[in-house]
Amino acid sequence: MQTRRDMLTRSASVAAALAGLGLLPQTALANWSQAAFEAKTLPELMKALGTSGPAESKDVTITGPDIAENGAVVPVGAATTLPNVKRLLLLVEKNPNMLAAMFDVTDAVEPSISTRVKMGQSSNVFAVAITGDNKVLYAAKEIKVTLGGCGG
Amino acid sequence: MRRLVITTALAVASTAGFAQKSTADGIAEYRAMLADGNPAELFEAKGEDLWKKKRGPKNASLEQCDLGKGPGVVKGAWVELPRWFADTKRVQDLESRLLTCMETLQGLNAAEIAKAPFGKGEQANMEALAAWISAESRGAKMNLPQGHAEERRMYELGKRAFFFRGGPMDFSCASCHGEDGKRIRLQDLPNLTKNPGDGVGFAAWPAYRVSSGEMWSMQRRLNDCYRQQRFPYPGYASDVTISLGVYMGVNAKGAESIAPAIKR
Amino acid sequence: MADPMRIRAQAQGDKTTVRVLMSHEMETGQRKDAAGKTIPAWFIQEVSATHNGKPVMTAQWGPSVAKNPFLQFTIKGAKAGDKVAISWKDNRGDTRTDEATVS
Amino acid sequence: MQNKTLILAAAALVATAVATGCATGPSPAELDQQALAMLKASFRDQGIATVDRLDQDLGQKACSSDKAPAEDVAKKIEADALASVKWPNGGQYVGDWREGEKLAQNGRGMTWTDKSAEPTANGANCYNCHEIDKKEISYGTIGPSLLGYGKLRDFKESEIKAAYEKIYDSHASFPCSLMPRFGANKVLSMDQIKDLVALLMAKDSPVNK
Repeated sequence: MQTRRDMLTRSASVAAALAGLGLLPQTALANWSQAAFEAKTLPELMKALGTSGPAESKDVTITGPDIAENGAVVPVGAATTLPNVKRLLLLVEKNPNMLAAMFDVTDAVEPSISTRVKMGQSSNVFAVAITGDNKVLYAAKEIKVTLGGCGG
Repeated sequence: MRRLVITTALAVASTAGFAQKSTADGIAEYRAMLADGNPAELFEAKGEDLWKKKRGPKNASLEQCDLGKGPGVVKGAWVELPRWFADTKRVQDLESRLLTCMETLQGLNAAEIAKAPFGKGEQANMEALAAWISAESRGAKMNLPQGHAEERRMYELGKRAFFFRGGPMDFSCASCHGEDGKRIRLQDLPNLTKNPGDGVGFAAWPAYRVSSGEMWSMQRRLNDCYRQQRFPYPGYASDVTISLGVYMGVNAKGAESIAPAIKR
Repeated sequence: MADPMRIRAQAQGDKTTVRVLMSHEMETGQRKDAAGKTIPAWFIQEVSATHNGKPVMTAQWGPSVAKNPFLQFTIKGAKAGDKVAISWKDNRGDTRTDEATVS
Repeated sequence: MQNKTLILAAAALVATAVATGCATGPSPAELDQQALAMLKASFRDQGIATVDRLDQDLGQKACSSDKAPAEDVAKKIEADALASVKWPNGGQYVGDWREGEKLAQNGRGMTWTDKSAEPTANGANCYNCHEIDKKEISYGTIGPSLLGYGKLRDFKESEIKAAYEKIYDSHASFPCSLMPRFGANKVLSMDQIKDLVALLMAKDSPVNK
């Protein structure tokens, strides 16, 4: 929970820093966003994506198990009930690079996707939704990664 | 914030027993999430192609391979293996039988394939073939034949191998798989000295291993068991591995096969 | 060449759930081999989905998407007989496209 | 051809039945021999895991069945085990529980993928089978829970010595125990065993919190 509060503080400061800069989310990327995938922290990631800091929202859901038996494959999903969503992100806070996947959705699909990510250790996992009018909202969930098997 | 409150409440309410139960629930939830979308499917598709593809010096497919139910019969073959084969005068499991077919039908070198490292080249092909062939018996019940004297003898030898303790840690297969309801870390250990139930133990392999992202047939499963037992290296398709297959497979009689499954 | 994907597209009412399995190593570039040499990164970077030829979603992935990736999403309005196609491109420039019919 | 095989098989059956008075094939003793021969033929050396690991001592041979050994055999195993224990100088059995916890977590060592068979390269595998520190939720249940191990034994000197003995050679107290004989089989060094004793018996160890 400590980490969560840290993140809220961080995102608030990023929001302040970016306010008034008029940065809009890019809507369609032709190429892979290297800077976003290399971001180590949330502020770096938000900067790379050209968005403002996220706020927690009950309109966004993150799905995943409470415990993963193996960090190599952890099922996670991001969904939202918000209208006009352009982009969904899945982040793993304690991975070397936070951003795992980024989905640009159209009106032809539901703003709800599931995939599987790698997790190096127990961590908060975030689903982030970015709307057409530049709202950045998130939900978080802690997923514990345990040791399984003989450990050899 | 809401989550925070719930978490705290849980922490207060939890006793050791309760915490353990929720750990088990968490793991069960994780496994259920993975079961929907098992990458073993990718290997099944590859295995079916390999079965039908003309390959090797003889440029032949495996479609005339006899897995025990007659040449070319794949459906239901998996749940009756290992079994006695009159042509080779051996009890063979799926992998050793595939080696026979690859050699006789396709002209490939079985000894070389058996010696090759897991997960590469022809060994990767073996895993894909095993995935598809086992999938063709999905939902069928384990029904290994014990009519032939050699099949009964291999059961007895397999039982002895299962209980054989050796190596610097004194482990046998039975050290971990001889009792009900045991775990290594959080991993449930089926009791393989009897029928452990539908889709458990022998009836769940081959399986996609999440930890390595690879398909493992029973040969590879046994190989890694012996590694963890701190034993020397069991030859691929050697008699000890086949006899263990007979022992576990016969014990599992009537259990529904879910192979290829997905495993940690 | 990369192995084919497995695509399942199942209609229920006016929605179609699409489940995709891709065959890919998704090597992070952070692991070392037995000799201590770093195994170079090799992963799918871009994914796109079309419904009867019309783009409905694109995605960008990093190396922390799990090996042999799984993807599930839902297309509005797709019905039995429609075509769903998925393409991916990895950091080596390899690509793969597969198509499935909605059932 | 099939007929011939059948006849041969039947003949073999009859022959065995006559020899052993049993109608279903080789005798149990013959099967024991055949199983040993099969094991020898099936395994090969790989790295540090050589085939001599199949040569059983009494504690392995007499415990390789689904039945417990006869009482006199069990007594012999126990006596052999007790005689194998090397005690630390000056009766100092307790090392550093922090090191013990690391060993308990570590499941590595002694496989054919491990480079060295020296104790320094090995873990103690404890969590694979035992609950130890209640903070670690990933523990096995093949062995009993060790929560509160020292506290439950009032941290008695005699119990500290007994813990050392059990880890050094489990068969000294429990013939055919499933637990490895860490000291006797040179999996762990004396110092490592002392660290594990500390994990179980030290008052400030998380086991006793």
